[in-house]
Amino acid sequence: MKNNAIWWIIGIVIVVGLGYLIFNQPNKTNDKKSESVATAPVAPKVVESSEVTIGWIGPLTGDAAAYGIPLQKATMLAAEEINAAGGVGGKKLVVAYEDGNCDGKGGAAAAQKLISINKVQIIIGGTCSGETLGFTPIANENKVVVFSPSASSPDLTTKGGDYAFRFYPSDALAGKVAASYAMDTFKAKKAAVITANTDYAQGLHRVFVESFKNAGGEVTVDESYNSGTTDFRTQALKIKNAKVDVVYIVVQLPTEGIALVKALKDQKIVAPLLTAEILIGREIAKNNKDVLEGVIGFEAFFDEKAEGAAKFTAAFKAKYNEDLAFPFMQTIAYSEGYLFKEMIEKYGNDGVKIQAALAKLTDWSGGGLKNMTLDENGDVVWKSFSIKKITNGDVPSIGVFDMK
Amino acid sequence: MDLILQLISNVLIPGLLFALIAAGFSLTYSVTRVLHLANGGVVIVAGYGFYTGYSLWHWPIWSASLLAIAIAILTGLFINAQIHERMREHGIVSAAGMLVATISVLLIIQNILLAIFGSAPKSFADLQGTVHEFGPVIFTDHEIRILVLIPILLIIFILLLKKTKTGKALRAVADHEQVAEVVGIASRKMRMLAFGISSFLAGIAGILFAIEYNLDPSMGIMITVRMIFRAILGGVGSIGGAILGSLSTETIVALTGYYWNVSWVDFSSFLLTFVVLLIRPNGILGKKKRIV
Amino acid sequence: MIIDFIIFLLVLFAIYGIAGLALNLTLGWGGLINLGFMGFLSIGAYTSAILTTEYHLPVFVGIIAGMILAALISGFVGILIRTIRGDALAIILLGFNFTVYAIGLNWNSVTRGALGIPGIPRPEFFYDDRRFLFLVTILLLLTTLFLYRLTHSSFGRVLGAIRDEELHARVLGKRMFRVKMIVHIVSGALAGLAGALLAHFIRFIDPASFFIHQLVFVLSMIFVGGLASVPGTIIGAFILTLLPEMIRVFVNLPSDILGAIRGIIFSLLLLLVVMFRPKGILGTVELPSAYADRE
Amino acid sequence: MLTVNKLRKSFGGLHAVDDVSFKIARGKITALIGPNGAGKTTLFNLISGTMKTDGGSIMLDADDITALSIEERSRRGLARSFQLSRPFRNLTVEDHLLLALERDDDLFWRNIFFKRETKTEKHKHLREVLDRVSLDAPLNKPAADLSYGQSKLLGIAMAMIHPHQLMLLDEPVAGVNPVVRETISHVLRKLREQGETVFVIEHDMEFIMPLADEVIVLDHGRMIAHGTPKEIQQDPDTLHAYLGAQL
Repeated sequence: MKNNAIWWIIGIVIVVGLGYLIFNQPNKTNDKKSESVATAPVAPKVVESSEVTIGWIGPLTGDAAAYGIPLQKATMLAAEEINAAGGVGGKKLVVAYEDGNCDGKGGAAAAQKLISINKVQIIIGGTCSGETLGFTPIANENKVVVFSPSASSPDLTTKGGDYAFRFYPSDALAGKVAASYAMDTFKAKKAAVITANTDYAQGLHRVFVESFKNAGGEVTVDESYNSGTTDFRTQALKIKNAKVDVVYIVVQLPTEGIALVKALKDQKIVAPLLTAEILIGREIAKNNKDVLEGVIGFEAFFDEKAEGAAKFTAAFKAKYNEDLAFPFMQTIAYSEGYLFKEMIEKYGNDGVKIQAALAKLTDWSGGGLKNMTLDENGDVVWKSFSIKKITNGDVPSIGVFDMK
Repeated sequence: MDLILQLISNVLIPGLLFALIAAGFSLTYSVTRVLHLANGGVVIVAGYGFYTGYSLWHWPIWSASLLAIAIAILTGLFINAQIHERMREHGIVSAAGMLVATISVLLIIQNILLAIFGSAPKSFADLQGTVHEFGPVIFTDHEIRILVLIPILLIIFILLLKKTKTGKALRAVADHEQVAEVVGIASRKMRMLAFGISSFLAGIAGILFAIEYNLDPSMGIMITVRMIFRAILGGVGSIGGAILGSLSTETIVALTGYYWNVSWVDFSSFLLTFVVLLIRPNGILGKKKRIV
Repeated sequence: MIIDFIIFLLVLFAIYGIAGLALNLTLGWGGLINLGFMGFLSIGAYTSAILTTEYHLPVFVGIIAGMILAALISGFVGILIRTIRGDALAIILLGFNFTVYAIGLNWNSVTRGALGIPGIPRPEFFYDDRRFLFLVTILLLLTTLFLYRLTHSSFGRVLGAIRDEELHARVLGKRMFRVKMIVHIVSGALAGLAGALLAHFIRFIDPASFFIHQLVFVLSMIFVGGLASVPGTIIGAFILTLLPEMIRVFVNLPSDILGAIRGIIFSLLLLLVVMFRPKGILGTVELPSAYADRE
Repeated sequence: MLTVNKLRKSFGGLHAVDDVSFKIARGKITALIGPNGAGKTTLFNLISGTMKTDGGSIMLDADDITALSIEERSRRGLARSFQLSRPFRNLTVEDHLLLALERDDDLFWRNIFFKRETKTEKHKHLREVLDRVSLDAPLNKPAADLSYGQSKLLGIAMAMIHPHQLMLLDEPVAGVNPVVRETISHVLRKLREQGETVFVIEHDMEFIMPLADEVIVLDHGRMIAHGTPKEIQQDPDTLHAYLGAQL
């Protein structure tokens, strides 16, 4: 019986010790309730040092690394250029990169580390919506600004709290654009939709189906495949037999997108193929010239030829000698570096002040972007979308579609 | 009538590819009792070997394929020699331990490929060839290659097992290792041979798979999972079972995909395996020990 | 302050400690290779998340409901797999994991599919990380005590007998099916508890949070810590939860292959442990050989 | 005590047990002999429930146990040892004996809340049983470390300690050294003195003939003789079955 007693004592000591250590602290509940109660000491303001640190979170492992790594390279380039040009108000800009591996737990662990150890006030990232939603609660409680370059789920800004912002259009917009383009340009009555079963793709899918039906169209085939599917011959056959006017494809991973389009082309489907951003990446279009020929993609309008964006594309090519895999997302990740350079120079590295400034951000230009305005939710009011059509390996813009 | 023909054609391409992979898996399982989950990794290693040869070094197809197959066989033999044989020598043969070991090897292979080749997808658009119509059914050049090559390979493989001396030795070891030892068959050599043949099949499947479905490092896990269910359905340890299991699963996948929704495809193929296993615990053709 | 990050990690350690004990109960003590384990965590997490966000029930009701549902489904699975043995059993349970993943992904009306469930509330009284840590530590201590008593009693002896030689145990009159059902239900309940706690701590879940990679994580915890050993599981949970995060603190070279290297190190560690130290640090048990049911 | 009536079991075409009927009297040692492959172990498996019967019935005293599961038959008082003794690899000698002794050790709630059994008087009882089979291994020794002979003795000790009316011993002296053989024959004599009913499969004629009160001879699944050792030794069918047996 002796060692049993010992175990009991250890257990009780732990419980009492932890209880005392914890319960003499006020219960740091979420902002709304705890205003009256003296909040727990918020992370002390950054002590004056020769460096300014901001955080970056994105997937560096697993299949989502296909997005995380290109975005990381874009932010790295921005940080390098800023430091070469004298840094942020004379101080060296340091970006702490953390792997959120595209899931809630990973994002939360990365953010907790950045906030409590690197004491960041700004986090550029999460790449995936799930990853970002994993750490918006922590960021809000610690009054740290979250700025995602690519998360598209509507929940991010509606449920992400006051400290969540993004330049990337919420799915709500891109889905509407594709639907109205299909109706106006192709007079489509019957549409087929095939989507990846991921947060990004399902967001676009839901909004497209809604707006297409509201506009009087009919979605005859509505398929969502699990990631990792490789064979699409049966779906292509189903779509061919449905004889639709237009096919809306939303993929998460380019590999699956290319295989899907190939299966559709093999079945000699003549209906126009509409898609979102992933498949009209420059590298992907170049490598799969004939498979993706004629695919029309929609991307929030940003003038690639504008001198800021062109400079970035050239600088990226010079540093990494590869083209931009996702021009739009990478340009945002790059431009966010400059946005926060300005913010810190104006308001200091302080989450609360910067959040207030961002809430009222209007017509900001910098990096590769021009006149960006944030609405009350922290979303960008994208008025126009560029329509790009893949023609023998190139992705020229064939027009701009203005939202009514 | 066209629809049925088209659906059958949809079954054949993935069905044959996975039949090749599952046949190799069943061979290694019956001879060495190892659930070789890393076989999915060997498949994509072959795919990347072909990519290196063909796209990076611009070798002709044939030499790139030989390179890919050689790498696949070396990987398979290395895995068996350094991990499974070593574990047997240490007397560590718990089923759980071996299962965890093969899963770790699969993840290691994927991460190594991710580090070397990056995460961007690799594709071989120019090798897929033009589309041909055979009545309602449509096949590209590459798919015809698959339709012709794999059945021949499988037939040769089964004949090799049934007729040749080494084939009999393999089956003896599969049947009862100790008895085979008594009769003078070096069971260790046979186990290595089993891994070699299985990796050879995985190598060819890897090349055909990469050309047909493109390539990225994270495909290994999904290939492995699909391979296991097809092999178990057919009866683990029986090559004929692996082929039958693969084709019947693809039929269910095609039917679910066409008449219901593609999101439930994995679920329905798993349900099929589960139901069959409840009725026949050793799978359709599986006996405890039979190979073919 | 570093202490916040430490507290965050300690909460994860406690939650995964409970999950590790649940898996060890079936694998280490029961000899059942439960590759469908993450499915039960997912059931616990989703039940609690849906009840607390959709129907606004109090958090503790959600957690208990999650435990009960996970336990019931685990018992049901126990009945289904009654006649299947050996490797096919491990693979079928892996299939169960896929079933739960596919349902989570496609039953959009209930689980919001791939969009996951954000905004899962924390319990009122244990809101911030420190108080949550207190809650989960208590639960971990209770689980440890409960499992210690269970496995060091005659029930544990019977379970060990069934693990080592099923037929021999039945010949001694041990009601095997009843014992296996109890293990399924208890392990399911504890897995449901761990899943629900994770959901309320991270406050966001999606189907991908309970997929194969997490299964390998929990498996390596009990293989490193030790099969069929309560203190071993706790140590395994401690090492596996804190070690990778500690590397994150001290090693942050922003190269893009850092992620892949971390993946390799993790799987290599598990492989080496399984090959050279199959009993793990404190393990006491040698699982039945893969050739056992072949002769 | 045990009544077997028209028992049948066949694997494909082979009739392992073909229409066998016999009775075993209480308090007697009955031996089951016959050439290899006569169906002896199959008969044991049918009685203990490890194999399903193809026909016929098995009665233990008054109750019909033909349809009962292995566990149920064991709990009704059937103790069995194995030909290839199969100890529980990770458990100790003490565990083995306690597993054989206790009936309700697989209950869940009882084990969580009630105090665990007091060690002392249990140990005395276990030690005493071990001494009866003169197995001097310490109680906490892992069974995996026992020698073949010791694990055979442990198998018999477990059969004895298990609450039973009938003991089925499957070739208790197969492959053991002479010292252990002598111990086991001594144990069997003591069992008979205590009025135990024992049903033994055995090949070793010198060992079993002096001990057995009755002998049943099995050949190709059929019962060809049943009587006292003396009758069996002159029985023409038995001699024919063994073809120049060494009697």
